Amino acid sequence: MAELFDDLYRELILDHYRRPRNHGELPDAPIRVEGVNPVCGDEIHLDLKVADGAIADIGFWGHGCSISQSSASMLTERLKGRPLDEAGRVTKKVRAMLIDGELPDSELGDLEALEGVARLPVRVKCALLCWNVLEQGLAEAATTA
Amino acid sequence: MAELFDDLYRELILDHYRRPRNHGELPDAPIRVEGVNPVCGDEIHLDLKVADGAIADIGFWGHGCSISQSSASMLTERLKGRPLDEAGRVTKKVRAMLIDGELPDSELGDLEALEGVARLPVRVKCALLCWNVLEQGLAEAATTA
Amino acid sequence: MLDIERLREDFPILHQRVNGHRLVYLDSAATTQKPRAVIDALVNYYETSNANIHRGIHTLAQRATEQYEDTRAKVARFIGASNPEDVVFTRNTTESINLVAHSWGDRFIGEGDEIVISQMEHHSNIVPWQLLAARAGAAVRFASLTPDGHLDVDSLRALIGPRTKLVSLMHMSNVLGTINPVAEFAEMAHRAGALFLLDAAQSVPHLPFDVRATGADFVAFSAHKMLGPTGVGVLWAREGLLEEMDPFMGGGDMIATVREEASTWAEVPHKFEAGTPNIADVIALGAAIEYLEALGMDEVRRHEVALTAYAMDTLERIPGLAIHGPRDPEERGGVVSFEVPGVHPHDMATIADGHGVAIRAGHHCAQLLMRQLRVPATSRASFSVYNGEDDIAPLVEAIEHARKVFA
Amino acid sequence: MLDIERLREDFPILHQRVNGHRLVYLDSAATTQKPRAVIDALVNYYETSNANIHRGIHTLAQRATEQYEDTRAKVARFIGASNPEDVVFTRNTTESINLVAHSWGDRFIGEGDEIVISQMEHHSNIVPWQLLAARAGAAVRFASLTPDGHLDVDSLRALIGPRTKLVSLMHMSNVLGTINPVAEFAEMAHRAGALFLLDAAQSVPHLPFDVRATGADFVAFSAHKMLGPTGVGVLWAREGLLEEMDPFMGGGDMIATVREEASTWAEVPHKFEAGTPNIADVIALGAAIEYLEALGMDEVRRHEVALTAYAMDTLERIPGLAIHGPRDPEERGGVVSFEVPGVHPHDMATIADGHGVAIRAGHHCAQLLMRQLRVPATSRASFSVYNGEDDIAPLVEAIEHARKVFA
Ligand SMILES: Cc1ncc(COP(=O)(O)O)c(C=O)c1O
Ligand SMILES: Cc1ncc(COP(=O)(O)O)c(C=O)c1O
Repeated sequence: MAELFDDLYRELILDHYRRPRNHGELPDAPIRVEGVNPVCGDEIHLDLKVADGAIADIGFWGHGCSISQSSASMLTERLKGRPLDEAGRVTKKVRAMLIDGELPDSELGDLEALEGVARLPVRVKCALLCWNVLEQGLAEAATTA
Repeated sequence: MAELFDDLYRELILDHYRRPRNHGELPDAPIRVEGVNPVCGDEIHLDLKVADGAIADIGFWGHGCSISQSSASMLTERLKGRPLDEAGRVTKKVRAMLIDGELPDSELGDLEALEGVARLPVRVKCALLCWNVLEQGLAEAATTA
Repeated sequence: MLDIERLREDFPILHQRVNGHRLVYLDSAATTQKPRAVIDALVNYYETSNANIHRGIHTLAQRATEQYEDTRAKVARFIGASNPEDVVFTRNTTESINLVAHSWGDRFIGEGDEIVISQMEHHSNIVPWQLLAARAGAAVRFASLTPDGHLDVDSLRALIGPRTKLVSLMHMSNVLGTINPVAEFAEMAHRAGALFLLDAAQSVPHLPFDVRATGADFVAFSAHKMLGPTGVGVLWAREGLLEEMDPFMGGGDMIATVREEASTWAEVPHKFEAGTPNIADVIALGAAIEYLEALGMDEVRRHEVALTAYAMDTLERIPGLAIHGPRDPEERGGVVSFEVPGVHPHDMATIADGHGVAIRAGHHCAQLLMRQLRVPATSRASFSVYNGEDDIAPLVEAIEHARKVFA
Repeated sequence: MLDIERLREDFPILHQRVNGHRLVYLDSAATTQKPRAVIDALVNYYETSNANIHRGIHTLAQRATEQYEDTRAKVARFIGASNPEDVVFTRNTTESINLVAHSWGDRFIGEGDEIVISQMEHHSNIVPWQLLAARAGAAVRFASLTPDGHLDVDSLRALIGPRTKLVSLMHMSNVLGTINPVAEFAEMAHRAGALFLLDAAQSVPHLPFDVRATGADFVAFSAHKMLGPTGVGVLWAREGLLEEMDPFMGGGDMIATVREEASTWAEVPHKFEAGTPNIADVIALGAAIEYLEALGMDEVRRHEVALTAYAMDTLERIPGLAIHGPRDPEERGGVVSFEVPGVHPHDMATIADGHGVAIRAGHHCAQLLMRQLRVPATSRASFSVYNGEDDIAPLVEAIEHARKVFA
């Protein structure tokens, strides 16, 4: 049904795709991580500054489909300036929504717009790419801290 | 039908299997050739003396199923002392009967008993083994002559 | 002319709705759908004749062996080869090429030798040579492309030299559709004393194929791309070549004698078919070949050229849409890769699926080519005998929908 | 208890007459017959879901990918493995073993190393090691047998030493029926620092199999011997082992990135599944596993032990008839090789076929074992779930007939 896809391509997703937030390199970012989905070529780079147990600053760039890029844009918007434990919690909830099909939690905010992706297993990887990259970055931050 | 197999295992074939003719090595045979069917392990050795354009003497031994051994016994009986061109002709006619399903020619003599094998493609190789070995032996005779 | 309406009756899978729409299957370059005759061949084999082959004396084993070897003869006939014994059954095109890389390559390719391929190749005709080159200390050289999506003949000529031992190229591109003038390439290889391998995965299924006319020493293709089942590939080799090659895999059926000290090999082609083969699917490939022969490969080609011309003309009317590869439908197969400005191919494929239209988006196992085209991926519609002009309108609708979403 | 009458209803091939008699299929060690559920799985796949997998976005590709990966999980569950990612799909047992010989062997076996196997092995577990040994300058050593058809444990122990890098043995003999105490063998291998490969081609189909209990590092088996289709084999590897191994074949689906200079590999198990896999047959293997699980492997084993005991008791009443292998049915599988004095096995098989009875005659891909038994070939009757005691009388009749013919 065409509605399935209208539900997938919600205005909020398209808006983040067209006007990505926190887009571009962070000059002097102490942490730079990247991920590629070899199946489809989607690419996400995250630059991170972690300070006082929080994500002090974050920037992203890359290329790929609307899902992978808007997910990254929403990620940066949602987590910029937020404490690390909140970042961990949100990551978990995004995964629960996308992989296990759980209902979105209110803590997700705009990210709830990704809910429709859960019904398209092949596209879930697109949406998850930036979250995997984030996890990698935070792990790096933990060891260098 | 059981008849098919009664037709295959004719008394003449069984007789040659039980009491093989010209069985055993030929002492001082100038030509010794052998063949193995790798699929089933049938083995035929032929010892040959060729003189004055004829198979002066011939002996065989080996092991394997009734078809492979009786075919060899009948071969020796049919061709011992016969001219080489007759051996070539008989070989051709045996092949025609077994491979192409042609009616046996009167020149075949007892070998006609192998006719039923033609209907069992997997057993045709058993019957043909000694004829291939003979051909090899005669080719050798031709080059050493 | 192919009667598409009637022909579709033969393909049960097409009679379904996907996301509320008639299924429009435009992904035949990935794998084709199967006619009832092929499915029936499988059912019939398992219901009447299933047995292990070559070593069996009982009736089922004889039946199965006969049907299996019959298909070898059908394959030879279909590609214009004279000896069924030059046909080896593998799993797919990929295994056919890997078999050559091991059994021929490990024997004949040494330090400093060169293997010439192109930037257009499918990964299956790249990676086996990279692995061989690493084992042997040899090098892989890549012919480049012209801007209009042909193989650059000058670049190929410049690469082929005294160190070249093998030239391995595709017949028809699975991304650009380009049909290569392979007889000319074979001659270039042979003049340099090299062998020529032809990746015919996309050509044997779609045009009249005569192995002698190609000049190839090796030809590889897959049953699943020619209306046949998954799990069967073909390697054909010029007479005498298989004999010179070492075995690939060891095991049952490929031996003559096994002794503790050493073993000896069965005659070709059995030497290269170790273990129980994919008997049922080989037999079903025979049914696929009969189906294609009944249609006539000239007709198949004519149909696909006409449909490709129609599709290109129609798609080009969409503002901004760009099609990769040669413009002339006579120079290409039924594969149309396109870009919709502002729409990523994965989004394009998802939206098409919403319209019941199955297209493929991605690198199509051709990352080197993607780099040449300067795109991360393309959208691709590809055709077979069951596609008609009525399949193009739903694709256009999907593209228009995508353009609206991403406007 | 298995209800054989009802169960036979599931196997369409059994309802035919061969040479005027009810077909009695006693050749399941070569390949088993297929239940309707397996044939239906093939038909259903091709009629509803056929598409190329892993890279496709459209609905059919998603369906096919899901069903294919589901079977990986079913295989893991069936053999008691915890990670589906440790399961690689190949063509057959033979390819599974060759894959290890290349991807593990070419990396870890060097000059002077030793591979220990036995004189009982199937050619598929001999020749790959001879080929590897020739490439690597290593040696293959052969454990001998006891007179009653067991593997001689002392001989095996004596062979395993500091040079041993791999011990590769069969679980159940396809000629003698012998079931080897493989956990003990695995421990011997591991104590010497060697890995242990288990050829489970004849065991996984016939008894409750728990990969952890075997202690094996690698396990190989074939779908076609376990009610599944031809063209699919399984290689299972202990967690982490696949990661250490080099790719076997190169091509589509097994890569992460392809560049002219070099390529990188996809994650396991995909790294070992190059090109379009045998999608339909993998999915049909899933149906075979479900069928066996519904019967219950304990029940299957119980049934086959009882039938083997009955068959041995009955055959032994025939004057002069000799049965190879262990006398105790609990120590063996449903494979009975026998000699009828004065009757060559090929004649035996031909005459049996005349009675509608399909048995196998030959070396059973075990020439080393034939040499130990001092026979050129044996006659073999082998059983599966659809065989019952009523299949033994026609076999006995055929043997009596053969004895009369050759009296
Ligand atoms: C013990 C054993 N190992 C290996 C094989 C080889 O199996 P496949 O022919 O399926 O590769 C067989 C089957 O004949 C067997 O019985
Ligand atoms: C040109 C070309 N070569 C090789 C292949 C590989 O075929 P398979 O996946 O059947 O091995 C393909 C199919 O994707 C192809 O299009």
